[in-house]
Amino acid sequence: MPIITYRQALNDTLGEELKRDPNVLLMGEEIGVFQGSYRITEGLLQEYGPKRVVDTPIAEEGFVGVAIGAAMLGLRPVVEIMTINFILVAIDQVVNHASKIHYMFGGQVRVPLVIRTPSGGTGQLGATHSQSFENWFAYCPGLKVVAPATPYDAKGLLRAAIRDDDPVMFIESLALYDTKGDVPEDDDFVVPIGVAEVKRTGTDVTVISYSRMTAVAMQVAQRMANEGISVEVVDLRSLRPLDRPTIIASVKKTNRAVVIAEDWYSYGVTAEIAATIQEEAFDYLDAPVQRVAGIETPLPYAKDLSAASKPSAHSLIYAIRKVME
Amino acid sequence: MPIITYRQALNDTLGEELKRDPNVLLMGEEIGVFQGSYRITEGLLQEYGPKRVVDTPIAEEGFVGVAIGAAMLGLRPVVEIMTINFILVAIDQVVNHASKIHYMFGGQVRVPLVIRTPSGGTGQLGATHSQSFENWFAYCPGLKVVAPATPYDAKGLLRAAIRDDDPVMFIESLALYDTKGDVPEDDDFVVPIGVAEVKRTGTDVTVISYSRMTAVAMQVAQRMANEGISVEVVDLRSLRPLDRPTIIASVKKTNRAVVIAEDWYSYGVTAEIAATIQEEAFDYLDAPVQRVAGIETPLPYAKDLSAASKPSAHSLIYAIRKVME
Amino acid sequence: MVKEANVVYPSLVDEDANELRHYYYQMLLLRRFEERTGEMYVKAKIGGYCHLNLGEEATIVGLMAALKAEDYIFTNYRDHGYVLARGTPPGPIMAELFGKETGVSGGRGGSMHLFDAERHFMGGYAIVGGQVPLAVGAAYALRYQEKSGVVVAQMGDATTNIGAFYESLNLAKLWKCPVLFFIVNNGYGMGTSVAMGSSEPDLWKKGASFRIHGEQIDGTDVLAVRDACRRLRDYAEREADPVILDMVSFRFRGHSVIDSDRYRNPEFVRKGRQEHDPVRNFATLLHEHAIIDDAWLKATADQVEQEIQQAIDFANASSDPKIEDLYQFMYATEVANTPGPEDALAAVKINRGEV
Amino acid sequence: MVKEANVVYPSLVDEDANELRHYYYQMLLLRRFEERTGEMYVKAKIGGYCHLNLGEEATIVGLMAALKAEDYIFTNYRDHGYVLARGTPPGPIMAELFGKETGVSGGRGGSMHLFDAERHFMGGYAIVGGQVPLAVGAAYALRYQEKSGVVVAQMGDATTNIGAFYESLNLAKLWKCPVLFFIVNNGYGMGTSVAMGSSEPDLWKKGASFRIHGEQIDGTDVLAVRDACRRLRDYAEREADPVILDMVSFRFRGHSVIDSDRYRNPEFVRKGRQEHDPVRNFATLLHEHAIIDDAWLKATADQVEQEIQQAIDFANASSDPKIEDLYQFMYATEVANTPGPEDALAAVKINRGEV
Ligand SMILES: Cc1ncc(C[n+]2csc(CCOP(=O)(O)OP(=O)(O)O)c2C)c(N)n1
Ligand SMILES: Cc1ncc(C[n+]2csc(CCOP(=O)(O)OP(=O)(O)O)c2C)c(N)n1
Ligand SMILES: [Mg+2]
Ligand SMILES: [Mg+2]
Repeated sequence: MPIITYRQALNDTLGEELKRDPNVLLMGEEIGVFQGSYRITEGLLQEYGPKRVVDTPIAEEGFVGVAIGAAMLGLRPVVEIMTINFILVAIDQVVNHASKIHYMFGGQVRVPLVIRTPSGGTGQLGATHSQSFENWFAYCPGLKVVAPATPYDAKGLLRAAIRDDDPVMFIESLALYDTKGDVPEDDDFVVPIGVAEVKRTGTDVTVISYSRMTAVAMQVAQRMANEGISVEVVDLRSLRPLDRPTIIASVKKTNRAVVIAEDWYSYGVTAEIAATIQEEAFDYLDAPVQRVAGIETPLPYAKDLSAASKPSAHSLIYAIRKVME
Repeated sequence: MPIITYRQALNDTLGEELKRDPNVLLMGEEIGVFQGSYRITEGLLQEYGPKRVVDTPIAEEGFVGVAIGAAMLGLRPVVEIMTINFILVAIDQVVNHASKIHYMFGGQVRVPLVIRTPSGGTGQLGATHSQSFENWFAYCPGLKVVAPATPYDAKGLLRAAIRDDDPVMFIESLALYDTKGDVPEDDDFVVPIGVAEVKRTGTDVTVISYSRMTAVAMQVAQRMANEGISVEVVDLRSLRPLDRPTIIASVKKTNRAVVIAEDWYSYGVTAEIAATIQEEAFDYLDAPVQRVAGIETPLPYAKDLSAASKPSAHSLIYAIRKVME
Repeated sequence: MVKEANVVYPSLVDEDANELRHYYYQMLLLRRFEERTGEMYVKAKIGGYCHLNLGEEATIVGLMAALKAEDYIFTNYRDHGYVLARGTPPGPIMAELFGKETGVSGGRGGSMHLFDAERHFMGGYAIVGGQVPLAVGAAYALRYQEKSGVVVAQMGDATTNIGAFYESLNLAKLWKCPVLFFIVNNGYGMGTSVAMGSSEPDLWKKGASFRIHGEQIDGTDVLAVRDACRRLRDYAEREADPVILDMVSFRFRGHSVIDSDRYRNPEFVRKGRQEHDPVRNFATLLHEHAIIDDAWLKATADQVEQEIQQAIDFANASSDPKIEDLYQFMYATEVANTPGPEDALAAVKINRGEV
Repeated sequence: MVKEANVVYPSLVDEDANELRHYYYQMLLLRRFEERTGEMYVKAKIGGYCHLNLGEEATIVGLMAALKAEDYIFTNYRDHGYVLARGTPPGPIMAELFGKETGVSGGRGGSMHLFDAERHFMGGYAIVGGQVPLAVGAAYALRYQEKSGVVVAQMGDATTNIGAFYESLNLAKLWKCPVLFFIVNNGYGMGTSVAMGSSEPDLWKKGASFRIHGEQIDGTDVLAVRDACRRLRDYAEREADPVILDMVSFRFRGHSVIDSDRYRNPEFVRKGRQEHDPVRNFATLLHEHAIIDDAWLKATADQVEQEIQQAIDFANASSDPKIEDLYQFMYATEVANTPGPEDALAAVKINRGEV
C-alpha cells in the first residue's frame, strides 16, 4: 500500500468520486480558485471544472441549504466548511433540516450529503477558531458523524460517506492533514460507518479516542509499552452511530478505561463514552473511567496558555497512570 | 408565600426588573402586541411601553446580536426566543460572540444578557418543534445555563440572571408554565446560579434532574415512598456551572443514582452527570448510574409514537427499580 | 421591477369555462378542508401546531394552475392547501394531520411537515426561512442536470426578514437558479405587521439589492395570480433567473388554530374577510358571467363536503404507525449499530410503563 | 443612493497643513506596523491567523479622522490598523500580537481579537459578519440612552453576502440606529472576487432592499474618505439613520500572512500596488503642494520606525499571562462551582506533564 498524507487521501478520494459519479459535486468557500484553504481540494477545479467544483460566497447557511435541496433532487454534494467554527451560522440547515428530512417525511426523500470540516485546533488559533462541535452533531438523530484518525480511515470513510444516502458530518483535523500512513489502492475499499476499530491491542487499559487524539493515543500506547503497561486503543471513527459493543468488549477485557478528546471537558464526547462504559461494563471496571479533554475556557491566544489548555500526551499518560493505580 | 404559576412568576419578575432598572429591556418575537406566544410577557408592553418591550422581526441572529451589542454598552436585554428550536439560526451570536467577549477581550467589557427560551416539548409538536439543546449551551465556557423546575426557582433564577453580568441561557419548559408553587414576595430574593438543590431528601437512591423532569422526579419519589423506596431528588437548576459537589454528596449517601432528562439519550445532559458520578463517587456506587432520556429519532408527530418517545414517570420508575436490584 | 397594476377581467371570453369552474372547486375544497381541519383540531383529532390557509386560496390555486408537473414546491408550515391543490387526495392529507400511517408523511410529519414526492411537493418546513435555501438547491439541481422546470420557494411576508432569505436571493441570482420566491403576503407574521418587520414594506422590492425582479400581485384574484405565475414561471425557466412574487392576501383567522387573534381589530378582520374573500369574489364573478349558477354552486359545495367527509372518514379509519416502526425511517442507508424494531418495542414499553 | 464621483482636490488651501501631515504620519505608521508585523509572524513571534491592512491605510485613517470620541467601532479580524489609528499606542497592540499580558486584550485575544474599551474600539471579531449585529446593538444602546454618537460596523466586501449583514441592515433601518456600514472593498474575500460572490457587485447599492442610502468612495484617498465619513457620520447621527459606505481599495498582499496569493495575477498585483498606494500617493500630493519636503519625510519615517521598534521591544520585554490566570476572565459575576487559580495550575501541570 502506498504511504500518503491524510490530505492526499482526502484529495484523491474527492477526485475519484468526482470521476466515478457525475452527480457528485464539491461546494465550499475557496475550494476552487484558491485551491482550498488547507489545500484539500487542490487541483480539482482544474481537473473537473466549475460545474463540479463550486466556489461559494460566504453564506454558509445559504449554500449548505442549497446542498441539501440539491441532494433531495439526486445530486451528491460534498460541502467543505472551512473550519467547524463557521458551521454555527449554518447549523439550522444541518440539524433542523438535513437530519430530519428522511425521517419526518416518512422516507420519501433522501439527503445524500457530506459536510467536511476540520474541528479543534492547535497553534494559537484563538477563541473563535479552535473549537470542537462534533459532540453537538453526534447528539442529533438522523445525522451520521465520522472522524477519521488516519489516512486509511480518511479515505475509507470519505468514500463511504459520499456513497451513503444520508447526511454525513465528516470531521477532520488541521493537525492531521500532514500525517502519513498506508492507504489501499483498491477502488472499492471503504471503511464502514458506525464501526469502531481496535487500532492497537492491549491488556491493561483501554484508551478510547477519535481523530487527532487517536494519533496521540497511539504514541502514548507505544511509550507505555516501554514502561510495561499494555494499552489497547479503540478508535471510535464514528461518533454516530456509536459502536458501543466494540468499546464495551475492550473494557470488559482490560477492566480499565481512559477516554480522550480534544473538545471541552463537560458535556463533551468523553462524557458519553464514560457514561456508556459505566452503564454497560460496571462490574468489569477496576477503576472509574478517566476523562481527558480540553480545559474549559474560550481558548486563550497566548502561546503557553493556549498550548496548556488542550489535552496532550502528558495528560493522557497522567490519566492512564491514575486508572492503573 | 403566595402560590402562583411558573408563568406568573416569570411575568412578575420581568415586570419587577423592568421597574427596578431602566437599563433592563425585553426583546423578542411577539412579546409585545401579541403579548407573548406563551403569554410570559402578557401586559408588559401595555405597562412599560415599546421602548422597554421590543417586538422584533423574525431575525433571531440579528436581534440576538443587537442584544449582545447593546449589553456591551450597558443595557441589560432579556431576549425571548420563542422556542429553543429557533435559536439555531442565532447560535453563532451566542456561542462565537456572547460567550467569549468577556474572556477573549481580557475582561474589558461585560455582556449582561439573558436569553429565555422554552426547551423540549410534549403534545405532538413534531420533529422541528420539540428539541432540547441546553446540553449544547452547557458545553460552552463563558455561558451560564440555568433551567428552573418550579415557580420559586423560576423567579429566583430569572432575577439572578437579569442581575448577573454574564450571558445567561434561561431554559424554560412549555409543560411547566401552568404548574403552581410558592413564591416569596421578598424583593431581593434570588436563587444563586451554579447551585443545585436537594428538593427531596431520601436514602435509597438519588434521582438527578432539572426543569420539567424534576417535576416528574418529585411525583415519582412520592410514589416510590409508598413502595418503601426512599428517593432523594437533586434538582440541578444550573447546568453550567454544574454543582458537582451537591450531586456527589447525595450519591455518596444513597450509593445509587438515576439521571433523567428530556433530551436525546446519547451525548445529552445525562451523559455528563453519569460520567461525573462514576468519576467522583465510583467506590460508593452499588450499581451503574442509570440514564433516562429521550428516544433518538426526530420526534415523530403521531400521537402514540410521539408520547412514547419521551421519558416519563414510567421510565424513571423502571430505572429506579433497576438500580435498586 | 414593477408593481403590477391590478388587472381587471372585464370579460372572461378567452377563458375555458371548465377551467374556471375547476379553480372555484379547488378554492372551495381548500376553504372547506381548512375549516373542517380547524374543527378536527378542536376535537383533538389533530395535535401540535396547525396553520390554515384561509383567505389564501386564490394564491395557492392560481399558482398551481400555472405550474407544470416537472416543477417543485417547497413551503413553510402553512402547507395544507398547497399539497391539496397540487393534486394529492384529501384523504392522505387529513390522515397526516391525524397522525396516521396512511398520511402523506406516514404520520411522522404532521400538519407542518407534509410531503408528496410523486407530485414534487417537497415538504413543509416549520423553521421560518429554512425552506428557502432548499428550494434554491432544488433549482440548482435542475440546472445541473439540465432539466426543465422551476422551483417555488413559498414563504410568508415576515419570512422576508430572516438572513436565509437574503442569502438565498444572492445565491439564486448568482447561480442562475429558476426560483419563484413566492411570498404570501397576508399582512402579518403572527401579530407583527409588515411595516413593523420590514424596513422595506413593499416586499416585491426586496430583490433590489440582488438585481432580482419582483412584482406585487393581488393574491385574492385567482386569475391574476395564475397569469402572473405563468408569465414569471416561464421567464424564470427560460432565462434561468429567479423572480419575486409578492402575493397580497388577507389572513382570515389567527396565526394558527390556537391563536385568538386578539391583536387585530375585529372590525378590520370582519371587513377584510368580507372584501378580500377570494372564494366568494370568484363565485360572484363567475355568476355574473353566467359561467356558474346556483345549482352548480350547490352541487359543488355538496361534492366538496362529501370529499372532505370521506377524507376525515379515511383518516379516522386509518391505523396509527406501529410502535415497532419507530426507527423505520431513521436512515436511508443502513449502517452498523443502529436500533431496530425490537429496540423500539423495548424502549417504548419502558416509557409507557408496560414492563 | 449615489455613486459619488471621485472628488479631485486641486488645491489643499482649505486644509490644515499639520492635520495633513498627521494623516500621512498615521498612514505610514499603519503601513510599517503591518510590514513589521508580517516579519514578526515569520519569526514566529506571532501565531494563529494574522491579517494585515496593507493598502487600506487611507480608508482607516480617513475614517478615524471623521469619528468623534463618543463613537464606537466594531471590526472584523483585519483590525490592527483601526485600533492603531484610533489612538491606542503601538506597544500594547504589538504585545497582543505577541500574546503578552500587556497586550490590549491581555494576551487572550490575539491578532483577530483586539479591544480597547477606553477608546471605544469594541473589538475584532473573526466570524465573518458576526460583528455587524453587535454594532447595530451598540447604536441601539446609544439611542436608548439618548446619547450622541454613531457606531461603525466595519467589514470586508465578501462579508456583504452573509445573512447577518442583511438582518442588520433591516434592524438598523427599522430601529433608527446610527450605524455606518463601513465596507472595506478590497476586491476579494480570500480568493473570491466581488463579482463571484455578490449578485449585486456594486456594494453601495446593497441597501436598496432596506431603504438604506449608500455611497461608493475612493478608499485610497484619505481626504475623500474623511470627508465622506464626516458627512455621513453626521447624517447618521442627526437623522438616526444607517448608511452604507463602499470603500474601494487594493489589497497589497494575500488574504493573511500565510496566503501566497497565487490566485491573483502577479502583474495585476504589481500594478495595483503601484497605482493604488494610498501612502505614496498622499506623499506625492503633499509634496506637490509643498506641505512636506524630503527632510520631513525622512524624519517621519525615522520616527515611525523608532516607534514601531519600541513597540516590538515592549512586546518582547512583556510577560506572558500567568498560568494561574487561565480562568481569570471567565465570568464578570462570580458564581459558585467555577474553577480558580489553583485549579488552573493543577490542570495545566497535568497537560504539560509537570506532575
Ligand atoms: C426561525 C423561526 N423563528 C420563529 C418561528 C416561529 N414562527 C412560526 S410562524 C411565524 C410567523 C411567520 O409569519 P409569515 O412569514 O408572515 O407567515 P404566515 O404565518 O403569515 O403565513 C413565527 C414567528 C419559527 N418557526 N422559526
Ligand atoms: C462565517 C465565516 N465563514 C468563513 C470564514 C473564513 N474567512 C475569514 S476571512 C474570509 C474572507 C472575508 O473577505 P472580506 O469580507 O472581503 O474581508 P477581507 O478579508 O478582504 O478584508 C473568510 C472566508 C469566517 N471567518 N467566518
Ligand atoms: Mg404573514
Ligand atoms: Mg475583501
